[in-house]
Amino acid sequence: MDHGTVFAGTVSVQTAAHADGLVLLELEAPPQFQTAKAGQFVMLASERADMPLLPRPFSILSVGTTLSLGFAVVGEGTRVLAKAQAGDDLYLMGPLGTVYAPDARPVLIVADASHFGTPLGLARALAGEATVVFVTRPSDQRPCPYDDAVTAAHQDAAALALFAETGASVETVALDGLKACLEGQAPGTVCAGASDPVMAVLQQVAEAKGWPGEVSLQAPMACAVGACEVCIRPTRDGRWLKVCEGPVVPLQTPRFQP
Amino acid sequence: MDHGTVFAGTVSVQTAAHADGLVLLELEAPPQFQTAKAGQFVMLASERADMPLLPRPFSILSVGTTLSLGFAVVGEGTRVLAKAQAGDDLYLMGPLGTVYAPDARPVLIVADASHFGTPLGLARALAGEATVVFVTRPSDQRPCPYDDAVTAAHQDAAALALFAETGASVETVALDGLKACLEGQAPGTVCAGASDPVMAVLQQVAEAKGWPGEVSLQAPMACAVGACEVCIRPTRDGRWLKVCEGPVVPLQTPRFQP
Amino acid sequence: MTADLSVTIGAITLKAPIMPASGTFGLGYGRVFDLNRLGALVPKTITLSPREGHPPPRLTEEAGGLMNAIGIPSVGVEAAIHDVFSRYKAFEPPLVVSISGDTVEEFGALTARLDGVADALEVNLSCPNLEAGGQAFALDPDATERAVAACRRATRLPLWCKLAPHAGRPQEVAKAAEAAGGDALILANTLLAYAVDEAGAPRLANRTGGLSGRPVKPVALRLVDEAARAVAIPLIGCGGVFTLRDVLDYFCAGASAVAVGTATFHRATTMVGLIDALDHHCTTKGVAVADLVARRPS
Amino acid sequence: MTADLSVTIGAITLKAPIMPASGTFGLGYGRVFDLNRLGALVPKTITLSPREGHPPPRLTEEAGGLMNAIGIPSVGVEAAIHDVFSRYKAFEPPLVVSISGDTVEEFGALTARLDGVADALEVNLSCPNLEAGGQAFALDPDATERAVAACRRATRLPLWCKLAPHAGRPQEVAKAAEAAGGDALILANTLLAYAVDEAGAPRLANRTGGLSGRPVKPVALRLVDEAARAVAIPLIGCGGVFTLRDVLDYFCAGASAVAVGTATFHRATTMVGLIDALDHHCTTKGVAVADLVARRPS
Ligand SMILES: Cc1cc2nc3c(=O)[nH]c(=O)nc-3n(C[C@H](O)[C@H](O)[C@H](O)COP(=O)(O)OP(=O)(O)OC[C@H]3O[C@@H](n4cnc5c(N)ncnc54)[C@H](O)[C@@H]3O)c2cc1C
Ligand SMILES: Cc1cc2nc3c(=O)[nH]c(=O)nc-3n(C[C@H](O)[C@H](O)[C@H](O)COP(=O)(O)OP(=O)(O)OC[C@H]3O[C@@H](n4cnc5c(N)ncnc54)[C@H](O)[C@@H]3O)c2cc1C
Ligand SMILES: Cc1cc2nc3c(=O)[nH]c(=O)nc-3n(C[C@H](O)[C@H](O)[C@H](O)COP(=O)(O)O)c2cc1C
Ligand SMILES: Cc1cc2nc3c(=O)[nH]c(=O)nc-3n(C[C@H](O)[C@H](O)[C@H](O)COP(=O)(O)O)c2cc1C
Ligand code: FES
Ligand code: FES
Repeated sequence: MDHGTVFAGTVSVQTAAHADGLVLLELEAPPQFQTAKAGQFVMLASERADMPLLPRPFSILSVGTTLSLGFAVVGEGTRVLAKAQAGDDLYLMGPLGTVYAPDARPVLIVADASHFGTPLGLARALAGEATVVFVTRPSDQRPCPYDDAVTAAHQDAAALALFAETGASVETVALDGLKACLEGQAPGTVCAGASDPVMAVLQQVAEAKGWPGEVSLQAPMACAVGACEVCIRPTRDGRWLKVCEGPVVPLQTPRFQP
Repeated sequence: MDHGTVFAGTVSVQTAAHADGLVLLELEAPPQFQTAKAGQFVMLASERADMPLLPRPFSILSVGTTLSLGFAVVGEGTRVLAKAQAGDDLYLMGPLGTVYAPDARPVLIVADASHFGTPLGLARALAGEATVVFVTRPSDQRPCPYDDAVTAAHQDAAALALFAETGASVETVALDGLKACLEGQAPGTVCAGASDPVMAVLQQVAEAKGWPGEVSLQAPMACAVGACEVCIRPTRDGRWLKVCEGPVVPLQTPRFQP
Repeated sequence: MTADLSVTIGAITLKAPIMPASGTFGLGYGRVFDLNRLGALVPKTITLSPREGHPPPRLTEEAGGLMNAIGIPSVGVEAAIHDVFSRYKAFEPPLVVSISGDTVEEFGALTARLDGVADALEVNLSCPNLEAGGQAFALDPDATERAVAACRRATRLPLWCKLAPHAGRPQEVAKAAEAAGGDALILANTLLAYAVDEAGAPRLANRTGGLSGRPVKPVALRLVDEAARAVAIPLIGCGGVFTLRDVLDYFCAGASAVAVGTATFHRATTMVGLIDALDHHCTTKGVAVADLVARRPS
Repeated sequence: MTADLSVTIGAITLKAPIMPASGTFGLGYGRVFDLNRLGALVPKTITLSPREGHPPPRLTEEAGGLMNAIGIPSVGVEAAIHDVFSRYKAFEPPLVVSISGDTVEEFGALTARLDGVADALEVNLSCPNLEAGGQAFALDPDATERAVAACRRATRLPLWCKLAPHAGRPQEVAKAAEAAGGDALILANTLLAYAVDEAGAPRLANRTGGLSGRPVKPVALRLVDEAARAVAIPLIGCGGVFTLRDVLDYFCAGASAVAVGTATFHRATTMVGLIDALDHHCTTKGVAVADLVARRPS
C-alpha cells in the first residue's frame, strides 16, 4: 500500500493573517503536498490544550513553497485554530480527497463565504480563467458565535476579495437573485461549493440546462480516510456517500436541503 | 455564618520569579488577607486549559501590599502554575487553616525544602527572632520530574536563601545528623514543617526533651474547608485528622513515617 | 435576583434548582459564600453506626475528573444529629440528609431515626448490599425496591433515591424506586473506575473508586433522559455540572434541578455562580426556571 | 525496532500489543502509515445482512471524548468477504473480524460463514439483543453465554468477546463469556451516553450514543482489573488509549494488549507512535513487552 502518500504530523506556521472573521494561514508544506490539487483538503489541529479532540477539515487553497489554507471562525475548533501565530506548530494530515476536474470551458464557479475554501482553490488553480458567482448572505447575519462584531457582510467581503485576487471575473448575488443570475450564464462546466440552499438552486438550474458539473461537499469528519462512516451525506437516489471519499462529487449526486 | 471571610476568585500576579525549581509569586491581596497569619494557606490554580482540575494548597509566606507565595515544582499542578507571569490572573481561595502560635521563646523552626512554605511564613513573621534548622537532602536527588536539571542541592540552596533573608540564624544539617543537631538546641517552642522522616526524628527528640511544639502538615486536598475528608493523616492514637482543619497541629499528635 | 428560580421537587420547593452533591459539601463553605442562596443543603452520607471509611489516598485526578474512594466515614446517626445536623438548622434551605445502609433493615432504621430531623432524605443506593454479596443496591431493581420500601415504611419524609450510573437496566431500577415510594431520583452517583500509578499500583488505597466530574456528565444525562421516559417523579441531575450550559442540558433532558460536586472543588463558588448565571439567563429571556424545565413531573 | 514487542492472545501471536478498535479503522489509514506494523487489523463490525446504520449526525465531541451513534451500517457478510476482507489479505497482521447479531442464531450463522476467512473473530456483544427487548447481550451473563456458545459451536477460530462497560455485574458477564468458549475479552465498548444541543435537542440523530476516548479509560481499566481476577483468558484493554502511559496502565491492570480508537481520530499515527514509544521503553529498560504484562493468562 502507498503508505506515506498522506502526511500526518506537525508543521510550522509561516504566516497567519486575520481579517473580518477569516483567517489565512501559510504553512510549511511537507513533500506529500507537491502534487496536491484544488478540491483536496487537510485535517488541521492546534496543539493547544483548549483545542477540541478532533482535527478540522479545510480545503487546500494552493501549494507553492507554502501550503495555503483559509477558514472562517464558526465554532470552537476554528476559534482555537485562529490563535495560531507564525512559528507555532500545528498538526496537519493530508492531502486528502478528490479533486475538481472540469473538462469543458468556460468554468463557472459558484461559491459563498460559508464554503469558500474549495472553490477558491479551484479559482486559484485556474489563474483567472473562470467566472465566479458569489452568493452573499443577509448582511446582518452573525456567522461567528465568538465575535459579535463580525457580520456576514464583513466575511463575505473578505472572501470576495480573495476570489477577486485570483483574476477571475466575479459577480455577486443574493440567494433570491441566484436563479436568475445562473440562468444568464453559459458555462462549459460548473464547479461549486456552497451552502445547501445555494446548491439546491444551482442543482436545479444545471439539471434543467444540462450543464455538467462538480460540487465539493462538507460534513463533520473524524477519520477523513473512509473508515468511520461519520461524514455521510444523502444522495438523491436514497444512498449515503462519505464526504471524505469526495469531497468533490458529480453535481447531480447529492441531495441538498433547499 | 461569616461568609465572605474566605476569598474565592481571581487575582492578578504582580511579580513571578523563578530560580532553581522554586517559584515566588507576589499576588494582588484581597481584603480578606489583611489579617492572615503564618501557618495559614491558600488554594491556587491557573486558569490555563492544561491546569489539573483541583487547585493546589500553598502556605502564605507573608502579606503586605501583596500576598507572597512560594512553591517547588514537583508535579503537574506546580508545573502549570510555574508558567504564571506578571499580569496573569490566577484563581485564589483563602486564607484558610490554623496558625502557628508559639507561646514560649526562643522559637526553633525545623524545615526542609520539600515543605518550606509554612515554616518560612513563620520565620518571616518572627522577623529574625528564631533559629532555623534546615534539613538538606542528598544533593543529587532530582525533586522535579519535569526538569532534570534541578537537583535537590539547587532547591535546598534556594529555600535556604529565603530563610536567611528573614534574619533568622540558620543551621543546615543532613537527615542523619539531625538528631544530634536537635539535641544541642534549647528551644522554648518548636515550630516545624518538613517531610515525614524529618518530623519523625523531631517528634522523638522533642518528646524526650519535653519541648512543646507545633507542626504544619501537608496532604492532597480537594475542598480545603473540612467537607470532603480527602486530606486525612493518621494520628498517633489511631484517629485521623483533616489537614485542612490544621494545617498547624500539636507536634505530638500526628503519626509520621520515619 | 430578579427572576423566579424556584422549582418544586415533590412536596418541597427549592428557592433555586442548584444544590450540593452529597460528600462534597459541608458548612465550611459558609465562610466562602452565602449558604442561604442554595436550593438545599446536603451533608455527606451518614450511616447508622460510626465507621472509618477507607485509608488514604482517597482521591486522584483522572481523565479530567476525579476518582474518589472515601468509603463513607461516618460519626453514626446519633452523633450526626447532635453535632452536625443541629448546625444546619441555622440555615434557610431544606436539609436533605443522605443515608446509606449495608442492609435493607439498616435503611429502615436510619430513616426512622431521621424522621423529624431532616426535610427530606437522600437514599444513597450506590453502597454495597451486604445481603447480596456486596453488589450495590442500585444495580438491581429488586434490591432497590426493598431498600426504598423499608425507608418508605419508616417515614413520610420525601425520599430522593440516588442511583448508580453503571446499572445495566437503569429504567427498571428507576421504576422500582418509584414503585416503592420514592419521591424523586438523583441521577447519578459516581461511575466505578480504576487508576494505577507509574509503578502499576492502585492510586487509591481502596483499589477502585468512583469517577466524577466532566467525564460522567454524558452518562448521567443519559440516565436522566431514560428515567424521564420511565417514571413520573421529578429528577435531579448530578454529574459534571460546571457551567450554565450543563444546568440547561439537564433541564432539557428532564431534570428539575441539579446537584454539584466536583465543580465546587474546582472553584469553590461554582454553585452561587450558577445561580447568578441562571438568574441572568432567565431575566434576559423573561422566563422563570420552571419554564426551562422541559418535563412536568407529576 | 529492537525490543521484542510480541504478545500472545490465546493461539495468536501479535507482533505488537497495539491494534485498532473496531469501527475506527479501515485500509484508508494505509496511506498514512505502514499497516504491517500493527498487532492486528480489525475492520468495522459487520452483520449478516446489509443494514443502513443511523442517519447523521452520527458523532459529537463530549466531555473531552467522542460520542457516536453510527449504528453498525454494514454491507452484509457476503459483500464484506468479497469486497472488504479480501483486501486485508495483502497485509501481514492477523485479520480480526468483528461481528454483531440481533439474535443468538445470527451470531452463529455469521461465525459459520467467517470460518476460514478471518484469523480471529471479535464478538461484539454490545449490540441490542432483539430477543430480550433490545437490551445489549453484554449486559446479561445468560445472553452473553448463549451468543458466545453459538459462535463457539460454529468455529474453532479464536473468539474475542467484546463486552460493555455499563454491565452491572461485569465479572459474571466475563465468566459467562469464558465458560461459553471465549478465548479473550476486549474491555470494553463505548459507554451509553446522551448529549443535547443549545436548543435542547439530541445532538445525535439516534438520540443516545456511545462515549469513547479519555473519559472512559478509568472505567475500562476497572473492567480489566475486575476481569483479571475473574477469568483466566487474556484481556485486551480498550478505551481512551492515547499515550504510552495508558498502554502501560492497561498492562498493569491485567491486559495483554490494547485497542485504540478515538486517539487515532485525534492523531492519525497514534498506533505506530505507541509502538515506537513502547519499543523505546522496552529497549531502554532491557525488557520485552511480555515482561510488562502483569498477568500471565492461561
Ligand atoms: C472537505 C472540507 C473542506 C472544508 N474546507 C473549508 C475551508 O477551506 N475553509 C473553511 O472555513 N471551512 C472549511 N470547511 C468547513 C470546516 O471544516 C468547518 O467550518 C469546521 O470544521 C468547523 O469547526 P468548528 O470547531 O469551528 O465548529 P463546530 O463547533 O465544530 O461547528 C460549528 C458549525 O459548523 C458545523 N460543522 C462542523 N464541522 C463541519 C464540517 N466539517 N463541515 C461543515 N460543517 C461543519 C457544525 O454543524 C456547526 O453548525 C471544510 C469542510 C470540509 C468537510
Ligand atoms: C497546607 C499546605 C501548605 C503547603 N504549602 C506549600 C508551599 O508553601 N510551597 C510548596 O511548594 N508546597 C506547599 N504544599 C505542597 C503543595 O501543595 C504540593 O507540592 C502541590 O499540591 C503538588 O501539586 P502538583 O500538582 O505539582 O503535584 P502532584 O502531581 O499533585 O503530586 C506530586 C507529588 O506531591 C504529592 N502531593 C500532591 N499534593 C500534595 C499536597 N497537597 N501535599 C503534599 N504532597 C502532595 C503527591 O502525592 C506527589 O507525590 C503545601 C501543602 C499543604 C497541604
Ligand atoms: C470526594 C467525593 C465524595 C463523595 N461522597 C459521596 C457520598 O458520601 N454520598 C453520595 O451519595 N455521593 C458521594 N459522592 C458522589 C457525588 O455526590 C456525586 O454524585 C458525584 O460526584 C457526581 O457529581 P459531580 O460530577 O458533580 O461531582 C462523592 C463524590 C466525591 C467527588
Ligand atoms: C466512531 C466509532 C465507531 C465505532 N464502531 C464500533 C463498531 O462498529 N464495533 C465495535 O465493537 N465498537 C465500535 N466502536 C467502539 C470502539 O471500538 C471502542 O470500543 C471504543 O471507542 C473505546 O475505545 P477508544 O476510547 O480508544 O475509542 C466505535 C467507536 C467509535 C468512536
Ligand atoms: S470522516 Fe471517517 S468516513 Fe469520512
Ligand atoms: S480538603 Fe476536604 S476535608 Fe480537607
